[in-house]
Amino acid sequence: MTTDFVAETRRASVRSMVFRFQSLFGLVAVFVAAIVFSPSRDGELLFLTSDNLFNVVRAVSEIGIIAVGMTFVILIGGIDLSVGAMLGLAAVGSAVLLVENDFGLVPAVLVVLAVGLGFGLLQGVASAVFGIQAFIVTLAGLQIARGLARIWSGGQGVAIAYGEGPGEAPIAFSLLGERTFNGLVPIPALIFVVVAVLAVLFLRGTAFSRHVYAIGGNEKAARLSGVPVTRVKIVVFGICGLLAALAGIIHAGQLNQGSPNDGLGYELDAIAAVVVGGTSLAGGRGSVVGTVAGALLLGVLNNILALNSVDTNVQLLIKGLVIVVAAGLQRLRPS
Amino acid sequence: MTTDFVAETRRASVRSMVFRFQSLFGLVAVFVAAIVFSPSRDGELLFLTSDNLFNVVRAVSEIGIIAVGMTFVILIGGIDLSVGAMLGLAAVGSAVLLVENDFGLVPAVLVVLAVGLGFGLLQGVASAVFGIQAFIVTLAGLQIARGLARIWSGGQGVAIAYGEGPGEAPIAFSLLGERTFNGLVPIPALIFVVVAVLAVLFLRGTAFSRHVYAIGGNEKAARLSGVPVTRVKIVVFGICGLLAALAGIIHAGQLNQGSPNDGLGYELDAIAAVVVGGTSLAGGRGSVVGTVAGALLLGVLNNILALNSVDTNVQLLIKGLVIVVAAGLQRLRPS
Amino acid sequence: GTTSENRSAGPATGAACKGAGGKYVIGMSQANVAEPYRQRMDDDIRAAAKAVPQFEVRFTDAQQDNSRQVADVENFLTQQVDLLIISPNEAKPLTGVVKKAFDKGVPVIVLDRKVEGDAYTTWIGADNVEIGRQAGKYVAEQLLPNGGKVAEIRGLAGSTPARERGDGFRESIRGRRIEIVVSQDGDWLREKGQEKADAILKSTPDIQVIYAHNDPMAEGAYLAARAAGRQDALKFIGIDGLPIPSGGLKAVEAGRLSATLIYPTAGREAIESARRILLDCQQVPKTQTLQTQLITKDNAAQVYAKENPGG
Amino acid sequence: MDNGVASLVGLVRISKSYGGVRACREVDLTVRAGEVHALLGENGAGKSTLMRVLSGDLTDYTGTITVGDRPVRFHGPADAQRAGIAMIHQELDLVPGLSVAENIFLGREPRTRLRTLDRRAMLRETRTLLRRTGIDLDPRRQVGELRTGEQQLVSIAKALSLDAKVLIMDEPTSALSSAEVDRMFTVIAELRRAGAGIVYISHRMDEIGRIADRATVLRNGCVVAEFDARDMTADQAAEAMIGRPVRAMFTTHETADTGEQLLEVRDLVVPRSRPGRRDPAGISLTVRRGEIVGLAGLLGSGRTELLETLFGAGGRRRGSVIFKGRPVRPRGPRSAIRLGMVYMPEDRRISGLALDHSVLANTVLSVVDRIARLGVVSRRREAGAATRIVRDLSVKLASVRDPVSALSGGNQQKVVLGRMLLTEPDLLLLDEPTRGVDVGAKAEIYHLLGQAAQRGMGVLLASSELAELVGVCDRVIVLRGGRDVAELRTEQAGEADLLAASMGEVVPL
Ligand SMILES: Nc1ncnc2c1ncn2[C@@H]1O[C@H](COP(=O)(O)OP(=O)(O)OP(=O)(O)O)[C@@H](O)[C@H]1O
Ligand SMILES: Nc1ncnc2c1ncn2[C@@H]1O[C@H](COP(=O)(O)OP(=O)(O)OP(=O)(O)O)[C@@H](O)[C@H]1O
Ligand SMILES: [Mg+2]
Ligand SMILES: [Mg+2]
Repeated sequence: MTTDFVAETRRASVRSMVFRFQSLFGLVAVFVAAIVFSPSRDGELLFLTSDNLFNVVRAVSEIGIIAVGMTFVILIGGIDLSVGAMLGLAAVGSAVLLVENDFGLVPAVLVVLAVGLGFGLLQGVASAVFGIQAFIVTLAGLQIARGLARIWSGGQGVAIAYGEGPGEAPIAFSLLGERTFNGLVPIPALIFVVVAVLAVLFLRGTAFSRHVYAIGGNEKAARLSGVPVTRVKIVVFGICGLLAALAGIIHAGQLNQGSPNDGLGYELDAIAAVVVGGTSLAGGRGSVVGTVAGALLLGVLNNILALNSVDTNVQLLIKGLVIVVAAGLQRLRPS
Repeated sequence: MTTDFVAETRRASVRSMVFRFQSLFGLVAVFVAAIVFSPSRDGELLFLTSDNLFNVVRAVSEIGIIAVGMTFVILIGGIDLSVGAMLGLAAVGSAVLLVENDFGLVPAVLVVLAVGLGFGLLQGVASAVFGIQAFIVTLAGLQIARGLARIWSGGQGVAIAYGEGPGEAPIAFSLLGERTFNGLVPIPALIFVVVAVLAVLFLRGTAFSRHVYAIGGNEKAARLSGVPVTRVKIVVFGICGLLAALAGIIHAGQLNQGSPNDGLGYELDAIAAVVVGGTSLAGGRGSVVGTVAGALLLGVLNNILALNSVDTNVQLLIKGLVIVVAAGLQRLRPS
Repeated sequence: GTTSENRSAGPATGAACKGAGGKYVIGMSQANVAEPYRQRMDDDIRAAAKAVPQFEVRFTDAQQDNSRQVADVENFLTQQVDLLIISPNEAKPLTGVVKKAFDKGVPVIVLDRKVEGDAYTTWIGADNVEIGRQAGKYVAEQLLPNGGKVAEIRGLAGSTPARERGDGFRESIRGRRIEIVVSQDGDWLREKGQEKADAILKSTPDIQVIYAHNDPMAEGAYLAARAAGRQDALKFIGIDGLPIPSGGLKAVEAGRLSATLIYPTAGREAIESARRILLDCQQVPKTQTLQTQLITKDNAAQVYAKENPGG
Repeated sequence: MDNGVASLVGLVRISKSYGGVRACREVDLTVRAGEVHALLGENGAGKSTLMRVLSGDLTDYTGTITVGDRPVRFHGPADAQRAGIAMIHQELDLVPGLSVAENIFLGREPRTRLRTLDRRAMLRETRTLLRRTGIDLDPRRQVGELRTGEQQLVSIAKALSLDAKVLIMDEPTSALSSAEVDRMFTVIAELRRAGAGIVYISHRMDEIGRIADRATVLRNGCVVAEFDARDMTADQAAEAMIGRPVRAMFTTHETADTGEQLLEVRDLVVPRSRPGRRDPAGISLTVRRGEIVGLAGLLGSGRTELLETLFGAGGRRRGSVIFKGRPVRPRGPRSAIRLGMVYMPEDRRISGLALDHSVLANTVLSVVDRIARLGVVSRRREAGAATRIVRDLSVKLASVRDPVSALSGGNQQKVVLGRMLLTEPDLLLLDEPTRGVDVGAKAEIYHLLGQAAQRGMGVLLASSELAELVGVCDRVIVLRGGRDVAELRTEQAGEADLLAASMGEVVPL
């Protein structure tokens, strides 16, 4: 009985290891495919040049950061459609505050993050306190954030010029478009990695994270077990808004501009990254590691299609199929 | 005891009546608001002119038809994000078949409807048989349908010229852009009404509809009761694809063109109509009557904002708030 | 600058004109305001109309949706506007409703994209093929006189301007030993321009010029090149030259772009035509083609100042 | 076939495993016409699994099913129903959004000549059916609005409507009180007379003696004993089930009449909020430390509502609640738990557990923030707490990381109890805590409750099983129509008195 128990536990844990890292399988597969299909130049695989790999990470960093926040929301069984619009609002906010209102770097960033957090918390209240479905709250939030961004910016992209004078942003802000570590690592990629690592640690090891999973697993049971359901939900939407705002700041810094149309449709990309990463839209099941893998998978896919100059329309077909297959693979996990 | 029971039952049924027609309350409220806020000219309320009212119905007819199909999908606890792209694909298909391939009216319409049905069925199979989440299947479906539409059309809008010659579409097709009954009722509005009535009858009076509700309410129970769950799900996605294709045909007929970018973002509008109409995204609860009311509510709202020339950005804010409030009101129904 | 043309402005004009004493409501149906160019068009119209106290302009935004734009125009007709300005999302789908307005006696000014037939009062716009041609000419004569390799970042697949700007460009580089080695869709978006340029710089590093169908994509490409440390080795040209802080004029002035070509919004010209139709009861030419202008570092600041008088 | 009675269906060497877990091993079983065949076994013995195989719900098994004498293979529940086999599932599987009638006819709706739904026929037949089963329900009510017990009755009516030759009832009475059970037994007797074969699964041993003809006992997926149920004693059966003599079911703990007052409820009123609901109206009661107080009553008498209200999970209330000497008014479960109360809901699947989460996650849920330091949870301490409580309660599982859904019903129940005990509460509010729990585990749970009381906790226990109330509690409060109508001391009163009081007969206090 005892040995049986041990053996069974071991067997179970091997299986759970396999399933645990399943979200990485798709990424590995696509990565291998990218190497195979990579065009080469002077005998060097273009895909594998460090420059290109960092470009991939840079390109997914905004969606990736948003997707991390989205993971939290989806884990509690919610969804947030407002993140793309929030990104636009934050990009506009950064630009306007820095350029038109002559805010310093830190105050501007803090104000924008606060806007994102506050907007997210409000959506959380609408959803958790008033019990309106998250889909609809954040669909409305999307419209409202876009409207606000358009009003705040006057409808046009606000260009960011750098310098010391009035109407110029601190040069430090332009670092968001630069690379560090000998010009190798793009700053946005670095921020993405930091956010992802923090989120992974947070979601593994805190009481809050247990509550998040419990709510997604069975909200009623969680409530009866003393989980502060309403508060956790509100905070989760707040986190999601905050991270979307962070992505918006990075967006503005990278593109030297904040436009009210920034981030159009990013919400679907972020959700795709989360789901391809194996998180269930029903809530209660998934991980940030999976999400990061999902975001990278989609990024690698985009990159390799672009490196091969695949026709845009064919790209659409391929991406659609890969998403379905990746999601299908995720499903193999024990349910 | 007995009288108590009877009284209670009666009370319950009065309340359930109230809840049953709750989805109409929002519509009535917005309608009244529209009358109050309607600009007038020569003492006539512009909103209430028959011309304007029919314009409203015409404007919502495509979204409305899609939303009817979406209602089915949402009732089984699914979602279909591909409908907007499907509309585009169908619009392109109609135009190409009529103009470039010289199909007759009936064959062209049938082929396009078959494409929509088939596409929907395939998505249904991916979701019901392979168990991939509907959100992700149809998100991929969206991309694939758009890609196909681009390829089929050569990337350009395909203009429809009418006439008898080769490269010209039968004049009957242009009726979709016309009005009937003394030039009063737009044909698309008429089709919408017919579709809605059929759907209401279907969803009230068939065994299939009970199965749809049962799957959304408790899929396992449905399966144990012998409901052919997989088949019902596939058929539901098929219906949704079919109706999206129908909307695409109408779109092409109204605008005399099929463009691969047609229907961009319609999926969210359709979902909003369904949810504002009181159907729960969790499945198992809702009605087509509600959806029609929801679609009309959003249409009336759009119309009255436009008639008052409210600033576009402010419109976004108002629409966002109305959606939240409408959904919040729906929530009052007993859960 | 405007070149004018002949032909009568249709039956509508006379009926609508109530002279300078009247009050007029003008409906402006915009295809979408997500494109900076179109937002600027609205802004130009707004600014120009301010100078005409008799005018009240109402704006709608069709959000790139033909159906929505049809409804927008219908709503204007319900409101019984005195004149319609429309910048159509696409030609064919809007033709019907524009004709309906025109037939009801409402003068219609069509901007930028055309509608089919002649049921409108006047069309004002620029010629995208010509602009593409000029861009090609500039590349061929100024940037790559000895030939070379160009990457193209195109506008949204399937859109008319994308096709025309591409065609015109190809036309004028023909036979000049200039080769378009790679061409990718950037959907008019800055971040897409950046993303596509990232990949282009990898896959075809020997290009010398990046030609983008609009300034935002050209700026995105510039950012990608800068990230790769190659911004000085490459030349970037865009189109639009919007006189706004985030527009192409500033980018050329700052040296990020070598050149851009002005794609005039026709906003000011539209209000001018409306004034002539409604206040002066005059005819306007059926077609008013606006000229483009090549912007380089030499004239960028000056044009910007001219377009934004007083700031 | 002995007695010359035809066997309706037979199971021959049926085996079924879930992943690595073998739930049934080469089980043989026959069901004969006109008999009630009891299927016994501890939680996780494989009873439900075996019957789900027979009813076509599980299709990946080995072995043979015979109907009449012909081997068959079902591809789904519909197949089995066609062959005359129907099952009432242990976990109520009804669609909350559909009406009673729609649920009963789900999957085989009557149709008119136009192939549309024949609502009238559906309602008519449902009424007949409900009358036959003696249930007082409007067939148009939504099932989601019904109480657990009522839902169980609807499930029974649904199974009856199939006119099955073989009816499998998997714990059909777990949420019913004795009055409803009696009525159901009448129906079963009728069916038996009409020649149907019934497989009856229950953990209420007294029921087996009352209606079963034969009994088969499963242990670890194997058949270990067969009895003629009429001359089988409860102890015999229990011993066969768990493989050793059972400990005494009810261990008397020292009654703590003298314990300090823990809970005092005065004139508790919960304003009516929903139709068809009997809410507590003017209830008064006390619980001392070291005391187990029972709540008896018929279906819908308001026991659940009372417990929920005390816990802050119900509606608003009037009246005073004094807990540990201070008036309290918990704003919700969280603040109630902080005060030192815990609540075990009556339906563990809907309100108790996140089924696909691990046993670990489910057990520590109420205390993760206490285990955490500065919000960070130590995995070791978390696993330690879970493992300890799981061992204390003898939960049968392979690993605490397994999902709860892989446990048998009784073991799932223990997981909920474990979560509660981990919070080290002063007052346990238990709603049907042994619903679906096997005799062995029941004895353990009673023992655990006794220990808890001994350590100075107070227990308020609502139950539909009168034997349990009489056996475990010091005092029992009887509710009827949302009022406390009697209070009986179990030293003096028995099951009959409780039943009488619940039914509204005057009992001298
Ligand atoms: N879906 C499942 N996945 C994995 N294992 C399962 C599943 N269902 C049951 N089991 C396991 O199969 C065994 C038999 O379970 P079953 O539900 O048949 O027991 P039971 O006799 O009905 O118990 P109870 O009296 O508690 O209802 C148990 O060990 C249980 O853990
Ligand atoms: N009409 C109703 N609609 C919705 N829920 C109800 C209704 N009536 C009762 N309930 C819920 O059902 C549960 C049980 O109700 P109640 O307390 O009245 O019964 P009880 O005495 O516990 O009886 P039992 O548990 O045997 O059904 C409670 O959770 C209560 O909230
Ligand atoms: Mg069981
Ligand atoms: Mg109860």
